[in-house]
Amino acid sequence: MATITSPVKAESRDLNFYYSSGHKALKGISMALYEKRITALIGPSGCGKSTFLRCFNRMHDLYPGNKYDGQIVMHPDNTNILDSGVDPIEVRMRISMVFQKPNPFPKSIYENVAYGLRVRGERNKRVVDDKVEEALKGAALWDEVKNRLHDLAFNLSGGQQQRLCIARALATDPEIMLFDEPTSALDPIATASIEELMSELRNKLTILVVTHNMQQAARVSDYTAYMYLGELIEYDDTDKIFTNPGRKETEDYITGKFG
Amino acid sequence: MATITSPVKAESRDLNFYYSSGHKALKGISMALYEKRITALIGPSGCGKSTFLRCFNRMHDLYPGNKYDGQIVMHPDNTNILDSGVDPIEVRMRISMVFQKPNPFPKSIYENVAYGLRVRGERNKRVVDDKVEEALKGAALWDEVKNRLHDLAFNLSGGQQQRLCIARALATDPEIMLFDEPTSALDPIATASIEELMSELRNKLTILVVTHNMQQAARVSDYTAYMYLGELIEYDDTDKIFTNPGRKETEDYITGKFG
Amino acid sequence: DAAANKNDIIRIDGSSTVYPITEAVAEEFQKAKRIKVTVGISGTGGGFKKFCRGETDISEASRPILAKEMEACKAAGIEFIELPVAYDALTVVINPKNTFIKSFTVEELKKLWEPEAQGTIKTWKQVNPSWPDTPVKLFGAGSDSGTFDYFTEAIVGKAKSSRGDFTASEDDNVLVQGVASDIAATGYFGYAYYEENSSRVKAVPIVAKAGAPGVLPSRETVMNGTYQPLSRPLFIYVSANAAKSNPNVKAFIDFYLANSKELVEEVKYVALPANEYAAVNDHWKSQKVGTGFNGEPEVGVKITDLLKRIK
Amino acid sequence: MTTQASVLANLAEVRAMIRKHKRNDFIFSIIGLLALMLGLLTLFTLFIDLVATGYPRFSLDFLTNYPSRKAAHAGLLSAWVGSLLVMLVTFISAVPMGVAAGVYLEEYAPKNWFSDLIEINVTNLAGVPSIVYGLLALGLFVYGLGFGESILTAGLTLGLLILPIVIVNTRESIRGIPIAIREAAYAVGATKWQVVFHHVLHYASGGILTGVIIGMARAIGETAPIITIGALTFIAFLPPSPVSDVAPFINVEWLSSGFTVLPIQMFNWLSRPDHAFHINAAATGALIIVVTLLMNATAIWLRYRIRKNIKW
Amino acid sequence: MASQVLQKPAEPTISARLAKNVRRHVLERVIEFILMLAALSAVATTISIVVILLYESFTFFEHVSLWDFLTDTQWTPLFENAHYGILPLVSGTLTTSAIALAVAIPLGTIGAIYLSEFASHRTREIVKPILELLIGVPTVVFGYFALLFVTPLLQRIFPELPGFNMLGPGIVMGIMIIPYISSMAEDAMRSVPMSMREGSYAMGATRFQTAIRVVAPAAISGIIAAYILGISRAVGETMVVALAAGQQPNLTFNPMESAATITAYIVQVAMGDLPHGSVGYQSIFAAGLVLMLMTLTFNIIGHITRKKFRETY
Ligand SMILES: Nc1ncnc2c1ncn2[C@@H]1O[C@H](COP(=O)(O)OP(=O)(O)OP(=O)(O)O)[C@@H](O)[C@H]1O
Ligand SMILES: Nc1ncnc2c1ncn2[C@@H]1O[C@H](COP(=O)(O)OP(=O)(O)OP(=O)(O)O)[C@@H](O)[C@H]1O
Ligand SMILES: [Mg+2]
Ligand SMILES: [Mg+2]
Ligand SMILES: O=P([O-])([O-])[O-]
Repeated sequence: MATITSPVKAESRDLNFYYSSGHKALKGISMALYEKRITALIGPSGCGKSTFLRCFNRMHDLYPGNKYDGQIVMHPDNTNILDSGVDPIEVRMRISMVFQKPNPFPKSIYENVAYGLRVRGERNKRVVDDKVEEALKGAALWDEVKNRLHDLAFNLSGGQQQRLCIARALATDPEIMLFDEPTSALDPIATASIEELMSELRNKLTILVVTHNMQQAARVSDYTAYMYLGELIEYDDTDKIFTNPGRKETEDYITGKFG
Repeated sequence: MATITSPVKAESRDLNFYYSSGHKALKGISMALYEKRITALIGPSGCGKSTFLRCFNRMHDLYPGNKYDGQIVMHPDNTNILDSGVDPIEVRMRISMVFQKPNPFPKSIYENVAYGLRVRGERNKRVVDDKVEEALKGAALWDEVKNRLHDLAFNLSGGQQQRLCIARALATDPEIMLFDEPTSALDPIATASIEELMSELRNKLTILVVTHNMQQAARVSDYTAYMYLGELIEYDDTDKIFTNPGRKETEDYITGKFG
Repeated sequence: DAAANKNDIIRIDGSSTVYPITEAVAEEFQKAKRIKVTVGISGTGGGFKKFCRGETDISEASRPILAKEMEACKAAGIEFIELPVAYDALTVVINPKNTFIKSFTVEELKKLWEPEAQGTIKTWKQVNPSWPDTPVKLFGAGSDSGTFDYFTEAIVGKAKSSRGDFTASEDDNVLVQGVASDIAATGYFGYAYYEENSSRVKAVPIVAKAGAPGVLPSRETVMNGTYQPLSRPLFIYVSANAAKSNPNVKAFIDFYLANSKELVEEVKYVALPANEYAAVNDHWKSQKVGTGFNGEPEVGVKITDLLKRIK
Repeated sequence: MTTQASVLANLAEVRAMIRKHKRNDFIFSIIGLLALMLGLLTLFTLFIDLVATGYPRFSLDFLTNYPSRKAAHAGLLSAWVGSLLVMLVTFISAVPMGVAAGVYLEEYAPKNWFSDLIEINVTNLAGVPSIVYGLLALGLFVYGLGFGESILTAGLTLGLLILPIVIVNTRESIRGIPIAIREAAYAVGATKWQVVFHHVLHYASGGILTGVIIGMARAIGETAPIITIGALTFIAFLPPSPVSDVAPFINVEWLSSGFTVLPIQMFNWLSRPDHAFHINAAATGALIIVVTLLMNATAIWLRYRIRKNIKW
Repeated sequence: MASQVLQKPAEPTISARLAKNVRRHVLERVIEFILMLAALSAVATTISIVVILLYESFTFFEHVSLWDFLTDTQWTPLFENAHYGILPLVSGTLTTSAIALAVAIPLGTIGAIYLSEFASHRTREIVKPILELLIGVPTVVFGYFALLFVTPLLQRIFPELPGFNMLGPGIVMGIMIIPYISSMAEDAMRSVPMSMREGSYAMGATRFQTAIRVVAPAAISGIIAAYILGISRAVGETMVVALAAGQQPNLTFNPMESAATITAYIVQVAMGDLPHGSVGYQSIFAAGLVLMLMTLTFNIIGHITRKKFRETY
């Protein structure tokens, strides 16, 4: 792994995850996310990509009976965010997420972006205004919506909605951002704009992205992890994974022989 | 087409079909089913395979506003089963169907198989018993269920349920049997048993099968039709279609270049 | 065999005041004779309406039949036998916490209840200047009830002539409940309902004429004629046709008269004195139809006189 | 742009804020639980109150005695028999009709203005106050058709009242049956009616039964429409028996009989001057609650079981 | 392939077992027709209600001018000095309903939010059926409770409160309606897609914030539909007010006073005899017509709102 020059931002250590059904969806996954790098997760449907990603902001806590086993440690503070003493809300404030299908709230564009601030109790209108503008600019949406900030978010196109969701996630200055197949519901043009945006965000924060689309992983990510049946098969530089994978299974998957 | 040695059992003549939405799902399809042969329908999703198949037992009549245009003529009696004077129930008594997802009734195994006889007003218990046994044997299920005929059909495994549905369809001695992706909900072992079963049934009746799985088409069918966007692109011996298709589109599809 | 079915059951309806008596008789009668009896509560007026439509065999009344009702009966070819069965003291009550009212004069009651009072008389002070300026709440019998007719006749001077803005109910317990739970309230209903609830409502002495003493309702004051003008006889009206043709009805009335003294007292009304019962019995035996009244409620008649008036 | 120091400083701040917000969560869940419990608490208080008042009457005699002027001897015999007979009429009039209507709407009705019309009617009827059904009964059954104040009138009135409940529940349980089951039946040559009768009705029967029980529980407690048709009477006898000992063993005389039902008897006793009757009323109230709760509980249990058992 | 020559049989042979085709066909039609008649019973019921209310009201309005009916401030149709102003009944109806809703809307909403967003799956499974049980309790029992339990209790707090008043029954009605509103509002909130909640939680929101800021606004039209149908219930409720609110038509909006509602008037009159054809008899139909119009309006608005909401998700 030649290009690893960046410090570790977070790492999972021997992580197992069990759904309430008893299904063991993650099997001893240990892997690190590097600061200000994009890490892509690939693998066939049902291999546990989303499950793994959602451990990072403890989304699984919303559904009773799910069980984590192992650690996800965040740096520099060395907090194990899966620790039962750590409040999932705290985790989610540090690590934000963008979902597969754009899911804006049934509110105005402005209020969607401001939501995270409101949740944090921010009341100062100036501060909120500034942050909203900054986030919308960061999500490359500002120019398109600056004159209609108080329109309902549902009136935006799918791609715009997804960028709005990114702005919403950005507005609270997260340290890590999770993307779960962020473009699978979008058309190619919208997809391109989201990919471009991710590349820009890379300057500010650490990104973990699940994708079905291998070309996408190759295009946007610095590192790629290949998962299969809940296990991490291979994790390396994206270039290496796509040109010279270390494992036969990875190669089969990449070349379309399997999956 | 060297192997055509069998008489025509049914043929569609310039068949168009319109869904109530106005969508023209079949465009001038003319093709014949040969007696005691298996014909497979392949084509990309949404090309009209199921629509065509379901014309044969007038399933579309169940939903108001659908419109047939053209003929499907059955031999030897030369009845146009799409004729408005022909009772769809009569058609369904001659042509039975097995669905994509096993759909047994929530009744006992015995009652599931006997249902077609009951509908025909058969009250003689001896006759029904015999027919049920025969059908279950024909569907290669008898040995597995003979000691639990009065168990709920839902307690069977998926593959058994699908074979039960085949037995149900067999019990009434149909002339043609339609299969709409009969194995797509099943695991490989169950799939193999259904395929084997189809090959055996070929001795008794005419079969039309829709499948997504090209290997399956190649394995089980005598003839294969390739459909695309509601049109019949090519129809020929299965061997020919898979080794030496006459049309470029078919070849692209078969080799996975498209679809 | 609808007719047989009709004869099977004795149908009674009418006054809620008389209801307790008839109910008691009906209960004992059914035990003794196994003949079915239904007793409804529609109020005297309501009862007569059904009676004159031929829907009932016997109608209970807390006032005599009115001219209008007689016409209706006549039109339907229904003749009746009028039988007084008890006396009642129509009781005016107030909330026990009300301390300023010691008695009501007829004048005061009239001022409170007459139609002109509707929407205007709203405080006690407006009735009697010596009473406080606090609101009045009124609870009275519903317009279909004989009690209402009798009270308006006796107090206002014209039957059915009353203000309409009060809580009117055929259900006397609503009235008891209303007065018992509202310090501003006054109301009126039959004596039996007062007797049963004397701990919850307070009866007010009635001053018949200016200067006369206030008289409380009681068995004695009714019998000695001092509780005026609110003493009244209670009646049952028997369909003459049913009395003739339906042995069950005849048996029922025989039973009624034979047992009424005991049962009337049991349900807290004032039984007729022996001589009056004898007169009523004779009247029943003679099966004389018609009424002793001329179609108007009359205040303060004696029953023996009354029966003599029926030719 | 998070340096190590800023991350850590931020963290402390964030933790304090979360603690504050979580307190809101906690307070709200207490309030929420209390809000829900209020209804329950009321019912509980009410029931305890009724039982505490009415318990001296809890005996078999109370169920086998006729009403009486003596409170301690008065019983519910004519009332519960009346309720039973009225419910019988209600059942016969509402259930087949409601189920048939539900089947028609789900399985037969073409999706056009006509089915919309029926649909709108059903939803509306479900919201019509029960007293209005009383008025309908008064105008139509009592006077219009001359049924009088009879068991027939009361039963039909309550039948109409619960008709929308039966229809709606029938439709809902039919809707739960997957289309694949119907197609399977059609595919072996069943006619529409065979599909409905052999499959749809059969598999929906649990859900339909649930609706019927809920409807009947509602009908058993209805008072206002019964009062409106004028059934507030002293009845100390039973209507003629619906079955007779001579052929054809069915007797319809009882339909035209006068009657009383449980809630009316309770209402009647409540309007007695003598407080001893209020004990009877309370005992009756407790009985009505137990009966309706039992019926509703059965329905809920049934629904729960169906949901658990049938997984399409 | 289709070029193959087909031998033409003499005539199409339809198998013997299908000979009863025609009979089956007719039978199917007959059954469908019978089922349709059953479905039409709903329409017939509505028509009967409307016709009867309109017919009797029509004769009522031959005696009484519509203007008086709508503007007179007194309602004393059964007395000598008869007034036919519906306003006192409407004021009673609205006041009791308003009290009921003042109780039921906040508590019902809070309960719904709790059930949908806070309660564990198990709690919900237990609490919801119990709430449904509450809906099944006969109202006459609640009337008794309002009169003999709640009002005396209230009189300890407000000694001036008369035994018949609108406050007690209003509150009891409110409690009766809580389960109705909370269960319907909960349904509405449940149908807000999980992705919306996940979006909020992913931003670090607490349950309360998610419930109040995202789920409730998203379900707002469904929740409003629950309120409106709750209003319709309150307006149509009969026995509680008939027993406990007093039966005196009283043009007041003061909950501490007694009053009659439209429903209470109807049962009260119905308890006496109703001579067919009298103005008194007709007056209950006129009152019923007003009641029907009120509840119909609420029902229609409620159902439209609910339908709209259902279409959103
Ligand atoms: N809520 C759940 N309860 C139980 N098992 C679940 C649940 N969600 C997912 N699974 C199972 O866990 C495994 C991993 O699922 P996951 O959604 O993480 O896959 P994935 O790699 O994201 O697939 P996809 O690419 O289709 O989104 C699968 O076998 C899936 O069936
Ligand atoms: N009920 C319907 N109403 C309107 N259009 C329909 C309906 N069902 C199918 N279609 C359309 O008709 C076309 C053919 O559909 P059909 O289901 O026959 O495709 P298919 O080849 O069987 O696809 P698949 O392999 O996905 O089952 C599609 O475009 C589909 O969208
Ligand atoms: Mg996934
Ligand atoms: Mg298909
Ligand atoms: O019920 P009444 O005695 O007042 O007619």
